[in-house]
Amino acid sequence: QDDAKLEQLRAQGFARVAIANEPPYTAVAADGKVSGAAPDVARVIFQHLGVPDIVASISEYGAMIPGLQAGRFDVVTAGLFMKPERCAAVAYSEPVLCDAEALLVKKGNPKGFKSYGDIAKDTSATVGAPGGGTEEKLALEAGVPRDRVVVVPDGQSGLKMVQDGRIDAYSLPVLSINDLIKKANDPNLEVIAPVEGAPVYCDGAAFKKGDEALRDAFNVELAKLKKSGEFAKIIEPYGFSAAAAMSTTMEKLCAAK
Amino acid sequence: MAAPIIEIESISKSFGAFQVLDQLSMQVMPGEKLALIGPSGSGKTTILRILMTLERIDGGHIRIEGEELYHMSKNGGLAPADEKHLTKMRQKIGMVFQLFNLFPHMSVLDNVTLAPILTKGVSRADARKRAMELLDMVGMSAKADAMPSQLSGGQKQRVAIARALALSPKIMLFDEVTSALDPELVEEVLNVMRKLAAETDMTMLLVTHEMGFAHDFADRVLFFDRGRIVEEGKPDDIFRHPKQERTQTFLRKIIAAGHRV
Amino acid sequence: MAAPIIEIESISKSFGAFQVLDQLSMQVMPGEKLALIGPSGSGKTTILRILMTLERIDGGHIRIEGEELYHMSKNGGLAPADEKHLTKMRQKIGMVFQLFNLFPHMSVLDNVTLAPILTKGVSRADARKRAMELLDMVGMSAKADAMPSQLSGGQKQRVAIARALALSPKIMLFDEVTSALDPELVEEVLNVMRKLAAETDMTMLLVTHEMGFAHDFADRVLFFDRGRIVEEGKPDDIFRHPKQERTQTFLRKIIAAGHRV
Amino acid sequence: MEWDWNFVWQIFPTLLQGVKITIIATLLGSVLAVFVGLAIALLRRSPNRLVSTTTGFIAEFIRGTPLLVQLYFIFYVLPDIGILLPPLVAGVIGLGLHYGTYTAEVYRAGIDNVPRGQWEAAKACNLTARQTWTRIILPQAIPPMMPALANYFIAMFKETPLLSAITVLELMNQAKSVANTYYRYIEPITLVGVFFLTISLISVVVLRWLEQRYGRIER
Amino acid sequence: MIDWSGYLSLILQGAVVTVQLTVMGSILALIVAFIAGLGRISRFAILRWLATAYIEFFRGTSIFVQLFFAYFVLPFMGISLTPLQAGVLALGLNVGAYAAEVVRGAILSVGREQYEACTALNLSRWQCMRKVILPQALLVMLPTFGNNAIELLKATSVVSLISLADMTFQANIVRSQTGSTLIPFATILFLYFVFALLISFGVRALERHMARGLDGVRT
Ligand SMILES: Nc1ncnc2c1ncn2[C@@H]1O[C@H](COP(=O)(O)OP(=O)(O)OP(=O)(O)O)[C@@H](O)[C@H]1O
Ligand SMILES: Nc1ncnc2c1ncn2[C@@H]1O[C@H](COP(=O)(O)OP(=O)(O)OP(=O)(O)O)[C@@H](O)[C@H]1O
Ligand SMILES: [Mg+2]
Ligand SMILES: [Mg+2]
Repeated sequence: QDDAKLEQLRAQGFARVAIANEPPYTAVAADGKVSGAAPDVARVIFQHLGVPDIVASISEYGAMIPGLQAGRFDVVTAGLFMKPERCAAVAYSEPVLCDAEALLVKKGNPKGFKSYGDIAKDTSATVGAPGGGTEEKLALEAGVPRDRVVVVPDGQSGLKMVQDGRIDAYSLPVLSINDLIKKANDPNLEVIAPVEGAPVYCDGAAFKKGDEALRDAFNVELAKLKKSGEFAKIIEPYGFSAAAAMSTTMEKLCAAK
Repeated sequence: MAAPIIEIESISKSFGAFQVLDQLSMQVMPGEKLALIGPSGSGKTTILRILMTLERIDGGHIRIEGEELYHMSKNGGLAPADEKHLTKMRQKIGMVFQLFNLFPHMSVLDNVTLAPILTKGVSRADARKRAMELLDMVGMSAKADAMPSQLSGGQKQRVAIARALALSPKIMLFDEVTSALDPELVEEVLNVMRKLAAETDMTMLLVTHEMGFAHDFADRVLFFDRGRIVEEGKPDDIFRHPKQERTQTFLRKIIAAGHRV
Repeated sequence: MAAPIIEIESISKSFGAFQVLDQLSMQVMPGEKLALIGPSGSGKTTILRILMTLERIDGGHIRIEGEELYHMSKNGGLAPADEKHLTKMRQKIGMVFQLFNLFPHMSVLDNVTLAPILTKGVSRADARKRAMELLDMVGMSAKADAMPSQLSGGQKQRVAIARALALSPKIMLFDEVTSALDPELVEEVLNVMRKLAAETDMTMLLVTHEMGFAHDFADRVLFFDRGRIVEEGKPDDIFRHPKQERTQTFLRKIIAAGHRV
Repeated sequence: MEWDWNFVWQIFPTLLQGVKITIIATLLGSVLAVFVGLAIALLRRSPNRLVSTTTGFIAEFIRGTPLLVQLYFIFYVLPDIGILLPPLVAGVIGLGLHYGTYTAEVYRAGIDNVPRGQWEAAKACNLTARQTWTRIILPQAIPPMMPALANYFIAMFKETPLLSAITVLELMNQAKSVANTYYRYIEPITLVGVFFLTISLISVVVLRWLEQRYGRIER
Repeated sequence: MIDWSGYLSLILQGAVVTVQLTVMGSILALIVAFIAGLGRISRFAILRWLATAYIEFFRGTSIFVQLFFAYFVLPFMGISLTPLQAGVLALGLNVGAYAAEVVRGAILSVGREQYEACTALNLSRWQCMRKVILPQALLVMLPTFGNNAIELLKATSVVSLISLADMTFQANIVRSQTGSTLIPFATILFLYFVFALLISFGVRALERHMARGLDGVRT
């Protein structure tokens, strides 16, 4: 069943999506073209829905939900993991990309971190994470005090800060960290993945509350995609597992603790 | 005898607690050339500024050609003058300032034509023609296209006189028009004023420290002190045989300082 | 006849392309009172400023009491003067400016005592005593604790004179010290200078437009035009019987403008 | 989405933490700017042409480019040449350098505004260069500078949110962090605005006072 | 192999946005500066009051707060602006508040005697303002306007915080794509400086053009 919002998107010919420029979830190429697993999936689904194109604006994670509420984008496709509080703030689609958490540390893991709890215990350790991201919350929940969780504006800054010894660990999803370290090509760094005790998260396309009809239409096309195997073709080259996304549901993830 | 062109009737003026003019009255006849002299701070400039409506009075009446300056009749009574009334009255009066006050961003010619074009609706061509006549009269027609910054003080002041004349006022006010000039340049300005006095029948009020010029120029001299007229009379009487003690002291000091009387 | 206290030997001075002084020479005797007159821009101020070392010369020599001002002997030859030499020479010279140049952030007394304490190492108490004498002399001792902003122009100038005297210079330079004053205030400053001339044997150089005062005050008058001495002589000769055409024109203009000679 | 007072009280203590950092950064930055500005002003007056023009160029460059980019530079590029500064120190250096180029102009104008006659009177009184500076010029030049200097310190204060780009948890960063945690922007940002406005209005009063007290020297 | 020419073109795209913001922001700032500056010296108390409120508000709250407000809070009041509009609005109104004080100061710097000459020539208030006062005040304003425009140029870098793809923002993208911090930031520092130089040369040329034959207007 078509709703007014979808009609409007079809009429204007594009959907506005928020992305974060965090490969492999989302990326901006040298020619300015938007790619990454999440926007690629969204682009195909919107095409199936009769909306020919997506227009991306890059945003901080923290600004995405307020921006969605303020009507600045139609949907967030950025690897914004589903969490109960977020599910309360936005309308999520079914899962798209799943990933575990990782820590980026100096070679040899000098402080021996395995979990966020280890960081909390070492009173001199600092951890960097994107502001408003899942990792920041996980660290805080594990008992790392606020002043030892450094809000880092972007992945490249986080990597640089580990290299420079400004922070002892930088936390992002596994695939993001892998992408960073591949680019940096620095033998003095090491990845701890997955972080013990941290759940596996999945993201979904996030819609504004009230746009549930659009979300439902999106879900129908997403399910078709998953079934046809096209879904796996899009996301697996980026390193994501299609099976992981198909093994769980939005309802489960939003209900989790 | 004709009616006075200016009647000042017990006007008062204070700046804060300081009373500059106290119940001052005086009259000026049409065509009269009046010199106002007196020590610094005695209120001479203030009188001219009040006549030019640059300061308001606290009390009293001023009539120009029988018409109230600061009041207008309204519903049978007198009301404070509004901007429109003042604009009408200002047409009769022109003023030349000590520091010339030319508009520095306009050529000499534009300085002289601006007001006639804007306030009297004179056409640009007519305004220019009349301006060139006036500049010729003050000996400045050769500099019509110069900017004020390119002129000497004496030249600036002569342009300022032409500018005031361009509105053809019936009354001209001159406030120490030579005291900012180098001594060598004073004469050229005084010459223009002599010519003006001789060739027109404008009423002129002159504040000056040039006693020699005041003597030759004026029909009548008023000596001010602390906002009051201490003595008045023909130039010869005031300068040669001052009656009041205060006038005598003043003139003695001025003469000692090297001014000719 | 004694040796001259100031010897100026063919000095030149240009500002950019404009030559103000051209091969000027003159001499001043100890105790002489010299008046420098002439039209605006003729270089009078420039000469005083050069003597006070506020401007450098382009060429020529100046000797004060036989000692070179802008040169000093070094290894048998003459070298350009360094700051130390200039400081030594400046002790002989004081200057009073047209715009007083009092230090606005100091009381009258501090203005007068500052230089003796700093440059001559006089004790604070001695400096104050001497300053009060000088302020008394110029009639300003009652205002010793006032700030300059509380004084009238004439009062400021009298303090400035006391300040210059406090260093007991042998030569005093006065640059139009009354021309920024209201006419009524001129006399009080001239009186101080008359007293100074009568009571001390200081050498004085005076630039002025007050021809009457120059006449009474000076032993000798120099008439300048375009950086050259056009005429010099006793005051009576210069003012009553000027020989040069240029001098005559100048004096005629000044007189016409109302100045007594 | 409407205003929620409970939420305001909940986030208030966190924001106060940010206020503390903001104020510390401004104060330290101001002190640094005072000295950097003096150094620039003096070097620009140097008789050595190379020194004066080089200083002039560097100052112009710093003044003509955004503080934000300079902060990135200090924080992320300098470690490559072995200079590793803690975030707050890097921020204070950035603020001090940037605003030092402004205070240098204030010094210059203040000194130029002392009339030439004062230099000449000092010479006629035979004072040395040092005496002229300390007794005559600076006492007249400094008081009128106070309002202009204060003005720049207030401007600096309002630019401290830039420090969030180099992970300093000042007021704006705290507010964003709070906003990200609860997905509510209105309250934190409004509180930040109210805070800046309050400080600014107070500083307007202080500025007026400074202007009256020091703004002009009566001559 | 890193595709530097591609990244350079990304930065140049950002430069276009920066220039757009600067130009449109400056125009808006100029317009509101004259309205508020004249309002500030108006005869009518209500206009004075409104102008003062505007000026103090926008000078008092930080540009960041204004940007976040325009971008995130205005939509809740039913005003939804594109990021570019929000950027221009916040920058223009912010710098306009500073420039309004320049307008006011320049008008007041024209001596009282010029107003008196107007009265003596019987010009109306508006004629006097338009023909006599403003032409002189404009020349006084111009250099400070130039500085304001450079401040605005520098302030555009903060719009990257509301995800407007200006030069600083694109430099950050390039940085995260290539892992190099030095090259993108050195490039944009250079570009910002060139833009600032262009502005000051432009203003100076304009000033010379307007000041022809007019020495002595500025004192
Ligand atoms: N706007 C003003 N505010 C306060 N006091 C003023 C103002 N204008 C003039 N006065 C004071 O009023 C008195 C008279 O001033 P006025 O200028 O009329 O004197 P004057 O006779 O023209 O003196 P002068 O010969 O010095 O020009 C002076 O004491 C002056 O200080
Ligand atoms: N610093 C300077 N730079 C350029 N020109 C100067 C400077 N000082 C003086 N002059 C020029 O040198 C000439 C002589 O100046 P000076 O002040 O000595 O004249 P003066 O005889 O004192 O004139 P006045 O009677 O007007 O004081 C003038 O034309 C003046 O413009
Ligand atoms: Mg007067
Ligand atoms: Mg001179």
